[in-house]
Amino acid sequence: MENSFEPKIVAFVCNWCTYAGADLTGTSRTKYATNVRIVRFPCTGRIDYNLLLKAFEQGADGVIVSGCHPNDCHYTSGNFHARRRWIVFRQMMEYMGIDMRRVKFSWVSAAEGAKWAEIVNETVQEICDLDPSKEFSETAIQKVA
Amino acid sequence: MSIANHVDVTLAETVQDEIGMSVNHCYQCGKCSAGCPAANEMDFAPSIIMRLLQTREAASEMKILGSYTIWLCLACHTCDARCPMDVDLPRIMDILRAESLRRKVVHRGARDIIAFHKSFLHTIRHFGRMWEVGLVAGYKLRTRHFWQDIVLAPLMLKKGKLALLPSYHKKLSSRFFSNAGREVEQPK
Amino acid sequence: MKIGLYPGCSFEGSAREYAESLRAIAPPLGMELEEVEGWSCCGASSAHAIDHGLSLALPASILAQAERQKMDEMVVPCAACFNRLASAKSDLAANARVRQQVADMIGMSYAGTTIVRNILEVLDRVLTPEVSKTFPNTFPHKVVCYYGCLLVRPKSVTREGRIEDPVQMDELMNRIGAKPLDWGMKTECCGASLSVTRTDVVGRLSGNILEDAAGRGAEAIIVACPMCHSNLDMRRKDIERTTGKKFSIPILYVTQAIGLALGLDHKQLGMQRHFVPVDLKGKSKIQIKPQTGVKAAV
Amino acid sequence: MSRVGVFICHCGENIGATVDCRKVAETCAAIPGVSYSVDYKYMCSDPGQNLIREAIKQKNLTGVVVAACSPRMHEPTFRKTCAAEGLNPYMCEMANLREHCSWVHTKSDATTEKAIDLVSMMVEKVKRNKPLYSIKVPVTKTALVIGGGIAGIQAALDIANAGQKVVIVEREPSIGGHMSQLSETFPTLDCSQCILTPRMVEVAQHPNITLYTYSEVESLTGFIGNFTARIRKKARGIDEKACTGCGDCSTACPFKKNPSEFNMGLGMRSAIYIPFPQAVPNKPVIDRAQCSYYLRGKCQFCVTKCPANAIQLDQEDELIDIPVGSVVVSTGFNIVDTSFFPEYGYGKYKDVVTGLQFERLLSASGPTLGEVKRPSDGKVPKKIVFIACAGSRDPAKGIEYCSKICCMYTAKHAMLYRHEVHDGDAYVFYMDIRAGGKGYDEFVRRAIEEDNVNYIRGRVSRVYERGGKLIVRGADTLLGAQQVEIEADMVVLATAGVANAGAEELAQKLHVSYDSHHFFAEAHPKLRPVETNTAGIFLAGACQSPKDIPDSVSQASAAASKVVGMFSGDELTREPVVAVVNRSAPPAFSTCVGCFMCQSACPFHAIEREEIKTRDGKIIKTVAKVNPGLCQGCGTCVAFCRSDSIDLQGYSNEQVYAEVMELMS
Repeated sequence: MENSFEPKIVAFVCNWCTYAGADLTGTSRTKYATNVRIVRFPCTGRIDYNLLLKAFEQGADGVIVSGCHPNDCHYTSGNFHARRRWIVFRQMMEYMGIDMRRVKFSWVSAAEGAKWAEIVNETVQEICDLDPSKEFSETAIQKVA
Repeated sequence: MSIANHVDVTLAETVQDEIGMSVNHCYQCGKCSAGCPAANEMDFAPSIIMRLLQTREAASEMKILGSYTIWLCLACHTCDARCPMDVDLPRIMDILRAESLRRKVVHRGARDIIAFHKSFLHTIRHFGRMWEVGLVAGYKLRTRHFWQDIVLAPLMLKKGKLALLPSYHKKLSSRFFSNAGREVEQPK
Repeated sequence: MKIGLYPGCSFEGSAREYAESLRAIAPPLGMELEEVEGWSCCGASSAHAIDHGLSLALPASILAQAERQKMDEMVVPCAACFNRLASAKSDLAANARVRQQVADMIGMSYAGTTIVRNILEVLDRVLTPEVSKTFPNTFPHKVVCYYGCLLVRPKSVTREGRIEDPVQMDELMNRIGAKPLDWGMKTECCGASLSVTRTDVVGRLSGNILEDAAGRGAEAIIVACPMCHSNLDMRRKDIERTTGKKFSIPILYVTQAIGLALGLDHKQLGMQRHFVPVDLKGKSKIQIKPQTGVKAAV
Repeated sequence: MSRVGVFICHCGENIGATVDCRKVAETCAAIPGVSYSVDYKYMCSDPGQNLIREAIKQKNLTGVVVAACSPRMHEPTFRKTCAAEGLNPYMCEMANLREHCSWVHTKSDATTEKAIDLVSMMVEKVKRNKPLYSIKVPVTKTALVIGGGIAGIQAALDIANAGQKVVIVEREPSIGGHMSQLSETFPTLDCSQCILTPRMVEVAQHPNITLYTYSEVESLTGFIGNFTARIRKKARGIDEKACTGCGDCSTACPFKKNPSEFNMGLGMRSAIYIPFPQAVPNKPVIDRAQCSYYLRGKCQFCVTKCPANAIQLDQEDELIDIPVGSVVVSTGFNIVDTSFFPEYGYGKYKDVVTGLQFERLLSASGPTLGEVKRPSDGKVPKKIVFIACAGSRDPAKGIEYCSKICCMYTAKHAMLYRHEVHDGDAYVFYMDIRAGGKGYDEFVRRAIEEDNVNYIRGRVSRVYERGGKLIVRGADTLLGAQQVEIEADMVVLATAGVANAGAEELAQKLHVSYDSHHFFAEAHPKLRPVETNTAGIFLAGACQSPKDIPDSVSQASAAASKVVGMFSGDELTREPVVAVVNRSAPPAFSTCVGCFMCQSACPFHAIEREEIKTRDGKIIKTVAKVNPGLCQGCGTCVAFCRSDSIDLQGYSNEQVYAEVMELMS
């Protein structure tokens, strides 16, 4: 990373696919960047996108949302609901002036340990190129207020 | 063989740097040797070359670079077309030949082959294109095989397949040639 | 159809009949061939054998010239040249830094926009089943199609889907009324790159090819590669010396076979230049000794 | 004020090597609300667990955070520990310091920093945890077994013999699977049919087993203990009750030239057919793709010839819903697609056959009645070559893994061939011989030493035809990789085993995970090999990975015992991770506005309408209510709720927000 700063990234993942996938990354001892903290949910369908705002408001530089591939959802359709709501919510975040490159959406199955490592490293790299997140404090607040 | 005396930059590393794949990727199934049309003439079958690379031993490396095999490779790509591990043997052979020339440990039987390549490149260097007469003349001078294919020439001439004079006079820019060639890294 | 042409050195020497037959069949097939100006040798097997830089520089300079002449496509009849150009092209496409270095070496800009086509791809396009119906003659012979290495391997370079059993040439033969036979040597190597230096190896490898072809009662072997042709035709005596067998089977360029179907005469197609006389009446006659079981179990 | 205990596990060196556990423990001790913090070598060990129990007692803890491995591994362990000490198990949470931290990072301050974050995050969560009480749900004591191969048969019989009801669904017209196609079985060489057929009959006659052949699972809904399976019973065109299996119909059928699936295309069958003589049930099926009646509306020979008038040409598919408590998936494997080996000439040369085809040629019930004859001209091959790893261990073509069974069945093939054709030569080209297993290596040695099978170590480059012979060009890597050329009469490919076509689709219907090769994924590679990640669904046999018969059978019995265990009580306890609609008394105070977005979002139809009435029965409003029996706790409803009236126990808004805020502070 040319950029010196260590971004804070939080990952909202589902318990059945991505969390298990991340476990597999561990059991296969694949190394990746330390910047990501995983918050575990039963399903991406549970993820209330206000959490993303909260994360940014609290000073996160990036967010990863990851769950089961389409059709693989442990609860049949949670990930579809998540995707559908995201389409709407994303526009609002854009309106609020948050750089959408800070949010990474992905599907990682329980078998894709290597993919999880890649996603984390990519995201960290991309966020590093973006500099620390200020949008929320600078733009979002005023717009909403 | 003692696994003790390793060399600092092994051939294995050189190869890996250039083809972007560890030589350990080869699991010695022998499919390359099985299909190689020139294997019968070789001193080491292709898969043995891979094995020798894997030992990362000075002694093995001398065996490889001094081998006839690397010069007999026809670059017919039968091996890598069928290799279950996608090992690009023809490229590895290219690399080994270059290294063998660089370290000046070329197999004596390969002299003719090199002589041929040299005269070939010499010809195109001077005429821009291949010119059989020039090529063969150069080759014969280098190898002293004056009588080889002596019957072929007049026949080719009769059939109009041999141009007594080169068709084209355009010296190739020297920038094209090996000194320059060395600067070019092999694509991964 | 207007298309670029890179003849390659052999077109002026050992493969003149290939050149002649191609130029002869081009007009009736509606091909307009535009030659790459001031072309040089592609480096063939020697360059990449001992000078990697050169093996990229020469093809690059040719392709760069083709670009200057605004060629979207360029047909390369010589399989060896085709393979060199195509693989250099993909090597250069794979690595920007190398591309730059090579561009500096040849002192020309290189973008890699010209598509390199082998003869079969092009013939397949112009010699459609419809077109073939308009031919005055047919080529009613049992033949085997010999592709060799350079037209099919490596897959990544040649875009050939069926590397173990290619069929484009067989289809072309079908279209002109020939009967392509299934045989075992379609893509075996003839030993080209050791032609001069290890004639004995060539003798053995090419011998196998002639043997299998003749053994299956083929009247001719159809090729699309000057190297293969000169090995199987010009080197016939050497082959017979190493194998101790006599072979009468003629070797025809795919373009010559098509030429015959187009009703062109032997002279127009450069048949007289062959070392092995082209007489397609008599079946090739040789007896093949029965093979032994396990060969190399020594 | 909560009193949380933090327990940092070193997991030997696994965590301790890269994370400074002592530092983590010390830092966490300072977090407000934490009244005890300690690190220890192995938390999951007895002394470790006692450490926790003591702390709960001494410090009278209200919550526990164990920072160790993945909760998917040990959460149950530590929750039990807490429960044993009287602390509500759901007041215990785990921070994943091993899989998500120490194993994926190198030793550094950053790593320890991350560990601290992960722990404090969980501390903030636990502070907000509420005691939860596990939910009791009734169990339907019927097991669904999908796939009637040897694994399915074994599982079904074990469950049925334990006195529970079983439903078997088999895609093909008969049960028996691949095992019924095999000639003899290694390492004992007893005839496959002889040991299998009695089992098949037992299944058919067992009072506790209902058999649906020529049927497929359409869908599976519900949850552990309470699934509903919808089964499509494909139309056989036969009244199975009336049919006596006499076979007159097949004899009468004029369309006899259809390649037989059972004989791998080496034999022919009629359009109406019984797949093989020992089929169970022994009832024919009409192949509508081949039958003239369906193609041209003509010919009813079978109808006229049937003495029992059992033929029903107008029969249609049937959909049957069956309530089941648990599922055993045993759909087996298949062999790799035949277009896989251009260099071996499969499909081009008749006499290049797959392992399964060769089984049919060896089998007494096969097209050649057990005589080894080559397909092209029916001659007995005098020289035969077996190519091992045909497809397996070939990343270039896409199957990286070892198919496990090929080494053994190839040895068996070669051996049986030598027994059959005494003057014949058998060659085996192999890379490694993988014969781990009881009596396995001895078996291979016997093939080599007593039956003189020529094993040659090296892969075959190419097979091609010349003068009626198959030229096999290989190398002997033990002789300096010198070339070997064999003029063979026949070539047998030790074809790789792959997941069944449609395995992915089925996995999605059942909501079980599968690996990159579409084999079903077990819950834990070592400790939970027959469970899936979906409670109540178990795996048996080759659908989980290629397996030989002994392995499949033992896995089947294991799965069966899991099912029987599940059925041992009348109800199951379920994790209380379910959604609830806030209902503070008096009920009218529920903030739910009754928009029922949640209802449309819920995949399990767990949300019901509840009318809130006054004493005199006047309806004040209609609000949502979650049926805890049906709720699976995905939480989709929570994210949908516009008035924050619905929340997920264990993942409440309060908890997850606290986690996020802690992380960023």
